[in-house]
Amino acid sequence: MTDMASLMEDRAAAKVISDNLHKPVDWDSPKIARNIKKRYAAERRFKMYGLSAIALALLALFVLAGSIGSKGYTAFFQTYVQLEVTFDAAEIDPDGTGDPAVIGKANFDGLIKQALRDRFPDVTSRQAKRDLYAIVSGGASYDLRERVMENPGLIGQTRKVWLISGDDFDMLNKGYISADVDEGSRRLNDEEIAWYDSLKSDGAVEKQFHTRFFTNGDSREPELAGIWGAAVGSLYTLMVTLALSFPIGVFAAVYLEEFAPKNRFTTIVEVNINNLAAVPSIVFGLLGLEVYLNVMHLPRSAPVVGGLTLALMTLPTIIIASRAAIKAVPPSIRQAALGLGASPVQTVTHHVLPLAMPGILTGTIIGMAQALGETAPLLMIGMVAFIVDIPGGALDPATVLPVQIYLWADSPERAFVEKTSAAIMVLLAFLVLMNGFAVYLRKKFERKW
Amino acid sequence: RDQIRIVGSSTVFPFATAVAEEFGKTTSFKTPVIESTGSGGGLKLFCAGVGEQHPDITNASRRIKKSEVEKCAANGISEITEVKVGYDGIVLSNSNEAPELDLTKEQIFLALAKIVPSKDGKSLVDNFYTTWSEIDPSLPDVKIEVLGPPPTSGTRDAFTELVLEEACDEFPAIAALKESNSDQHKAVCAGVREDGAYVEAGENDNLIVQKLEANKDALGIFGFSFLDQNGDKLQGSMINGVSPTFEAISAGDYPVSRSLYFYVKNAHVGTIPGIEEYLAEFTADKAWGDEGYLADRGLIPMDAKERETVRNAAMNLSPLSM
Amino acid sequence: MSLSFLLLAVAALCALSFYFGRQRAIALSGGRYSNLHSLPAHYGMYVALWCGLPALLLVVVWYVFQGSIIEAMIVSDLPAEITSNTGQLSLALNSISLIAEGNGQHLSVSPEIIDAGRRLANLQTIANAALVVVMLAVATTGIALSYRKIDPDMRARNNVERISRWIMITCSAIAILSTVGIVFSLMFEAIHFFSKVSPLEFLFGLEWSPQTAIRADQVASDGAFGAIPLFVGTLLITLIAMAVAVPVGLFSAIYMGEYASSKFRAVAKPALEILAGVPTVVYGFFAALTVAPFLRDNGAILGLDVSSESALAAGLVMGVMIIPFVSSLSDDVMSQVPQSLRDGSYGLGATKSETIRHVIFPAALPGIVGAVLLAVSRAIGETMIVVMAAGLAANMTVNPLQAVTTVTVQIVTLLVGDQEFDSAKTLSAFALGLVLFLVTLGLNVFALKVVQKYREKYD
Amino acid sequence: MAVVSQSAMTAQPSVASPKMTARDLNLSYGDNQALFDVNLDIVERQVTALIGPSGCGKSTFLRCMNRMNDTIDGVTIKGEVTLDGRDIYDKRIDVVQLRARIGMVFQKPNPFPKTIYDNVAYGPRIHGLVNSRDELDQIVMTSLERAGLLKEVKDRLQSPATGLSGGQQQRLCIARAVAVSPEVILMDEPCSALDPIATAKVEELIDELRSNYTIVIVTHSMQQAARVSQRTAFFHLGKLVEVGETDQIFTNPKDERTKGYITGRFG
Amino acid sequence: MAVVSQSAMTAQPSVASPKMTARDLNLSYGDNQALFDVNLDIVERQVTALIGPSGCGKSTFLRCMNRMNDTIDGVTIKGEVTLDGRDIYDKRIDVVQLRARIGMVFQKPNPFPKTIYDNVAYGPRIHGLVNSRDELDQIVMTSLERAGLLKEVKDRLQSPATGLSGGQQQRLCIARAVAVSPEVILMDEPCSALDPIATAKVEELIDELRSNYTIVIVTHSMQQAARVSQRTAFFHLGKLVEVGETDQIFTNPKDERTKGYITGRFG
Ligand SMILES: Nc1ncnc2c1ncn2[C@@H]1O[C@H](COP(=O)(O)OP(=O)(O)OP(=O)(O)O)[C@@H](O)[C@H]1O
Ligand SMILES: Nc1ncnc2c1ncn2[C@@H]1O[C@H](COP(=O)(O)OP(=O)(O)OP(=O)(O)O)[C@@H](O)[C@H]1O
Ligand SMILES: [Mg+2]
Ligand SMILES: [Mg+2]
Ligand SMILES: O=P([O-])([O-])[O-]
Repeated sequence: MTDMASLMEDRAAAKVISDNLHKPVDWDSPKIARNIKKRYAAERRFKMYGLSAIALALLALFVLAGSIGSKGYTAFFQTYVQLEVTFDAAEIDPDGTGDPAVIGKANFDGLIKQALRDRFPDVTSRQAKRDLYAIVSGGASYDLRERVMENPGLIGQTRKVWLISGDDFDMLNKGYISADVDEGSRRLNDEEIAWYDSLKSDGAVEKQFHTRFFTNGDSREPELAGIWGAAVGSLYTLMVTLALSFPIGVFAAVYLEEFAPKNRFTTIVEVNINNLAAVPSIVFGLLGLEVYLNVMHLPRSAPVVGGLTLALMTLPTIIIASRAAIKAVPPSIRQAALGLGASPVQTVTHHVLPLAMPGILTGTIIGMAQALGETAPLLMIGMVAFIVDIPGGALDPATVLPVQIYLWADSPERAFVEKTSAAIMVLLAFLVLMNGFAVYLRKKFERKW
Repeated sequence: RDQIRIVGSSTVFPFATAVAEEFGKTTSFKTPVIESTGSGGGLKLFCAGVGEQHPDITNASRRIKKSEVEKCAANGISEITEVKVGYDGIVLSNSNEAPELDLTKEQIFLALAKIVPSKDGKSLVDNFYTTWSEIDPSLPDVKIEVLGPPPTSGTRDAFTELVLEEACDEFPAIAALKESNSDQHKAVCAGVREDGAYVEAGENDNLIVQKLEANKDALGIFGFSFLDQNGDKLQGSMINGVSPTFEAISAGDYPVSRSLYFYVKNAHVGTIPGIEEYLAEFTADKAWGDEGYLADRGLIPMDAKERETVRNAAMNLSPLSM
Repeated sequence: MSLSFLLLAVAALCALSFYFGRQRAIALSGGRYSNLHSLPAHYGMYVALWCGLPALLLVVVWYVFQGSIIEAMIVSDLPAEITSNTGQLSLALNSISLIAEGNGQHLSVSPEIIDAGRRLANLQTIANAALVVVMLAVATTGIALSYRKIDPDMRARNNVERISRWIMITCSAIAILSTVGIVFSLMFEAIHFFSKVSPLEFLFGLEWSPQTAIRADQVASDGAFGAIPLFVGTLLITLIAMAVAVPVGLFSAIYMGEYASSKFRAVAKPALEILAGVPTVVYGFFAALTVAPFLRDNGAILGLDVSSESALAAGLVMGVMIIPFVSSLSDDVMSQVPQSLRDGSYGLGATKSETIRHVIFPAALPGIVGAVLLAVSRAIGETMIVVMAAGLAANMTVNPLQAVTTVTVQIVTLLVGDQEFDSAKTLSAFALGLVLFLVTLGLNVFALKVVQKYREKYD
Repeated sequence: MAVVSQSAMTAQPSVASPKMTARDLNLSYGDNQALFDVNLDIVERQVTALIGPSGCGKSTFLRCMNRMNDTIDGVTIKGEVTLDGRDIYDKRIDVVQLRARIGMVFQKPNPFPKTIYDNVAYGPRIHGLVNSRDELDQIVMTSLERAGLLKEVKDRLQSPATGLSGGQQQRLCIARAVAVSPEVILMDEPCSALDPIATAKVEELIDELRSNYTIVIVTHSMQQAARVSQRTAFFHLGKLVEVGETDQIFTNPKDERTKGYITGRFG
Repeated sequence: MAVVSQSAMTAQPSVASPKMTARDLNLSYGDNQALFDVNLDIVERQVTALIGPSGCGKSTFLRCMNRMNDTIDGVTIKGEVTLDGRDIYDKRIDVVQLRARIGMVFQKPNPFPKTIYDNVAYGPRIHGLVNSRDELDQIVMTSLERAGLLKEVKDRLQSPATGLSGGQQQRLCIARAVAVSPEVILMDEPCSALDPIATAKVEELIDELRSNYTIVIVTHSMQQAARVSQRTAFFHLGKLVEVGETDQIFTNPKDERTKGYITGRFG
């Protein structure tokens, strides 16, 4: 059969169908109506799926935040006990010198113990006295000292002062220790609970906002433990991370995206960098341990090492985000600049980078947020340590917030449970702030072209 | 470096940190930096060598082993001061909503050993017990599920030594091995089952505590201080009829208690400032005494006489000899 | 003299030389900038770079070597009984530097050491002074040389750009080297491991029991390094996580992108992104202490035997963590589907969901596949959640109610507390790390291929 | 405003029985009014061309006719558009069906990233127009035939539509629209993305389709309007300035603005 | 190949003193050759139009003339392109300065997302053409004036250029190119994104610019080529088929292919 003949045949056949087809569809027929109904039902179902998916995700967030918040909010308050303390001149400054050095050395702890004995005079046995002293925290004597140093006029007087309470007492006041369980199964015996009741009925027990939690370093005493040391450690660590990964990441991204020849090698590099973003963070810890500690002999537990390690981890995030942002700058802008005789470097610095900056910054902030929340690699380089002193620099031993959380979570003292949750809340607040900042940047610098 | 560096046991960690904090507050030295690495890991770091980059002190929840002393010596650490700081009971504990258990060491062995005597007691087979009641009908009919530390931990070492290795010779089939094949004997006595009944739960004891709270059927192995702090939620199982209480452990009645130690590198004393003063703080009665602050944290003190001996040895830096 | 002060000084010199370079160029231009080859600022930059770079390099090199050179000088004067022992030496040097810093009052050391400490302090003072002098000399030489070279025909811009390009190349090299470094360090130790354990046993063995004794006299498991149970466990948890994250993430993305009002979107999207920012430790606690007991108790009510370390608990929580990865990325790709395609479908009388299912979703599929694969590699590599919520025992099971362990959990447990890379036990962590690396590499290559193959086909 | 409305009315010679009508149509995007009192009749089985300078509201008007503007946020519409005498903005009207009856072809060819077959089959499938695979095959074939594409693609119905050339893609889009048996086909600058040869093909096709369908086409090329349409409407600044027989509009426009525009002297 | 080359040579009437010349220009994208032995002279202060079907290499050839192809990976170029007799592919040539002398305007208007002022001032600034703010102001004003845009934008020089309409943007791009006082301006389909009115404006502008600049324009509209150019070159499949006076090409093409294309019978 010739082509022509077959074509004619096709045509003829098509013509038949075509005439057939052109019967207009009866849109009001019951069949179509049923079909439409089904379609709209499917539409509603589909929309429901979407809504429930979001609801589910938000619910997860809510439960997560709720379970942390409900456990942790009490840590922002601390129980204080009011005692009548006699600032006995004979104890504090026997010679009346008024010399701060002398006052500073005085036994303020003794004053507090005296005050407790005065309040509960019938306590005599050694064991009971120890229990009694535990009502007030070991840190209270430092407060008292400070108070007297500031106001030497107190010496010789008797004043009612609020003193920070010990952790068990605090837990009792916050209801974490129940007086109802059998005496043998709780941290506080019946006598101690009686003291509490007595103080409470005098109005000598109250909760105050716990500023120490935000200003202190770590401590074994839950009531004295604070997150400032870890926060400073996080700050130094992040500073090192940022100082390294931002310039290196951005320059690398610019080079790879704008200047490097596109060949197999750059593809390998690209895959490799993408892959690095998915490498388990603990592997970076291993590398840090090998390279920075064992080869370069940098100090253990130091924020520099943490920062260097985390920089390796955030580098790929920044490079990937920056490359994506640079890629998103329309080529027409580059061509315009090049066509005017701008050099490639000028094209990048004058046009591409400024336009890509919001994306680069968002990527950087997200990378930093990741670094802020990272624990695993730091376990490998000795940043899981008990460190009381607030680090004074990137070479001093330090921990970071998530590691502090990890450490507190492993402390036996009951009072650390709420501290753990509270520290998580603080960390989350930082993360939300950083993410919020990223969103803000995105909004603010978003440009249309 | 002008700051003491301490590594080692997670069991001693709460005590060492308490001392370190007090030391930092009351002296002009910086507060020591203490890392919790587990006893085994700590000793490994400790024995790696003399020098500023190596730790000065390591905590251990068991005594240093001969092999470790030799490793130290091989790395030029010839003089180590051993300081025994007190006792710690290892408790087998469960939620106090579950029935309290009264176990014997043999029962524990049968529940946790990798290889146990067969039903007829003649041969040795892989552990086949799945519920406690299979071991002894008086025990509850629940799955054997014990959360405990991994081999790097001193708690695990001590538990193996104090419970499993002691119980194993009570079984004739195993005792017989002692003569014929002492290597295998050791392996059988100390081997812990790996089929999921014993769950290695990492070094985080608090996580074990919280998991027990959530799982009424499980038992956990950890130091006494964690039980002490969580007495309203957990209860210690009796072992050989004795409950793990402060009194029972310090009186030596509770059978699974072990000594806690720390080790000091003598070569570092004098060159890293503050080591001697730290020793003094740790061995002062206000710290490790009967009413010292460490007892508050769950350390079970030695008696006064033993403390005196250890203190003298420590202050003189008398080197350990094994 | 502190490093930061030196750096400030270099910066100040650079600023000065920039100014002078620029002025000179302007002077030479005779008032018409177009007589110059480059902009005056380029000449300024040229001089500044010549001043700053060598000086900076000098400071860095000096700082790297100053310590060891001075140390060598101090060491050469110490008695042999100290220097012969490296440990002693390191302690002695520590004491010496403490003394030099003036913190030596608590030390009990020999007079030689105290002397050495004083000498060290002296040497350091001299070295610091010398550094400042040499740095100034280098900087001024740089300024002088480059300043004299300024000439209207000099290609200042090309020179400056060449230098800046080299800076960028250096940065890329660092980035690339770090990736190569990771691969090689993993590879090196893994090869070490495979010399102890056969790769076949490792890859196909069914038993995993790596907790060998860390001392000769400790009794622990005899060591079996068959990693299949770990792979199965990892896969199981990953699957569960994806079973949560993919549908929830995708539908969230669809709802936010296609149905939600912009107000709702402005709130919901960042809220979801918070899920990605929550530290994984927190998820770990959540999984171990809230979700796992919940599943166990409810399982018991239904008569199911749910382990308290069930794969399900870890997987579910990990899934929640991954939701934003899937939703954000697929939201992006779906919003990139051109409006013209949507119009095409609506114009034919399709409903919204039909348009989404038949047109938008297929068009965005390559991107979504890429997003999901990225999420998968994230799930495989996730550590803290599984460390806290999954088991440690290597059960070979695909029952999600049972406890399984994962590759990352094993890496952590193998390495925590024992950091000497000499036993098969610790080395196996590297082999596992390498496997993870290779698997994620495979996934990434695959994702790249998918994306490249189908990218913008609809444009 | 009243004046404008009147002038628009006078510009609108009424038609006997129009397929579609617009009456006093006003449309705003937010605060920005894009259409002012448009009155226009669309005659059945004819091609009506909408011309006018850029931004004058041609596309906007076209999208009003099958309610594609519904998908844009913040659009307010006043006035009436009817199809066969029924107001399409009536609440009881089902948009989904409406759009099936009034098909649309866009400026840039936008085939779905599926096979050629699936592209054409999409409409009949979602509307449930067929009961069997055979019927579907038939519809696809006829539609492709009608769009003058069958010969070129019949051997590769299962290959991706994105692999077709621009002109083929545009004809595929027409086939896709035809497959649901619409009564009216709206085309928004269907040739602007095509080269002259492809354009010629599509124009030929429009001419053929006219025998079965009512067609409205927006174009910025006056030559094209002259070539393919029977009636032409000239828009300017959101107003319908003049409408009439194409010949009349191009040879003898009544409005000065129309004259200016078609002679190119405009603006 | 030799044959082709010869035919190209015969198709190329030499010109007295050309501003630019291409000699035996071959270009490949990787393995895919896009230009074959192109020989073309560009006459000073005239508009040369490049026409031809899509994909024939018009844009490629245009980009060769200011070395914009350098920015594409994998391009290999053989042959010679000269500006005032000097080979622009010579190693010693500074590409950056070359591009300042040979400006370019693209198909889609691509203003920088900056102010109108900064867009125009960008070129003079990077080339150091001015010594003072006043001079810069002057250049910006004259360039806008030349591009016929000053009147429309002089009150909003500091507002973003992206807010201009398409036609205005395209004229801004021309102003931006003019501001560096190039000798040659290359335009790649500068009107294809514009409506007829905007197109007319740009065409008018090109006609004016001709008195000062040498212009090469790629267009797919033969009408446009006929309207604005003095010389026309017809490309086909990467080869230059014919070049000559625009009148002659459109009324009396020598090559069959040219004739086919311009009468629309081609393809
Ligand atoms: N989605 C929208 N939102 C806001 N304003 C719009 C939108 N679409 C169009 N407009 C505005 O409505 C007016 C008419 O636009 P329309 O697209 O109908 O013009 P047109 O005649 O089709 O022009 P062209 O020939 O350029 O396609 C213009 O001023 C335009 O800016
Ligand atoms: N960057 C590139 N990489 C590979 N091939 C290319 C590239 N740019 C163009 N080509 C190919 O070179 C040939 C000529 O393309 P060119 O863009 O010059 O055509 P044109 O004549 O401008 O067409 P149009 O009128 O469609 O713009 C085409 O086959 C095209 O596919
Ligand atoms: Mg339009
Ligand atoms: Mg082109
Ligand atoms: O940390 P441990 O005390 O169990 O070794």
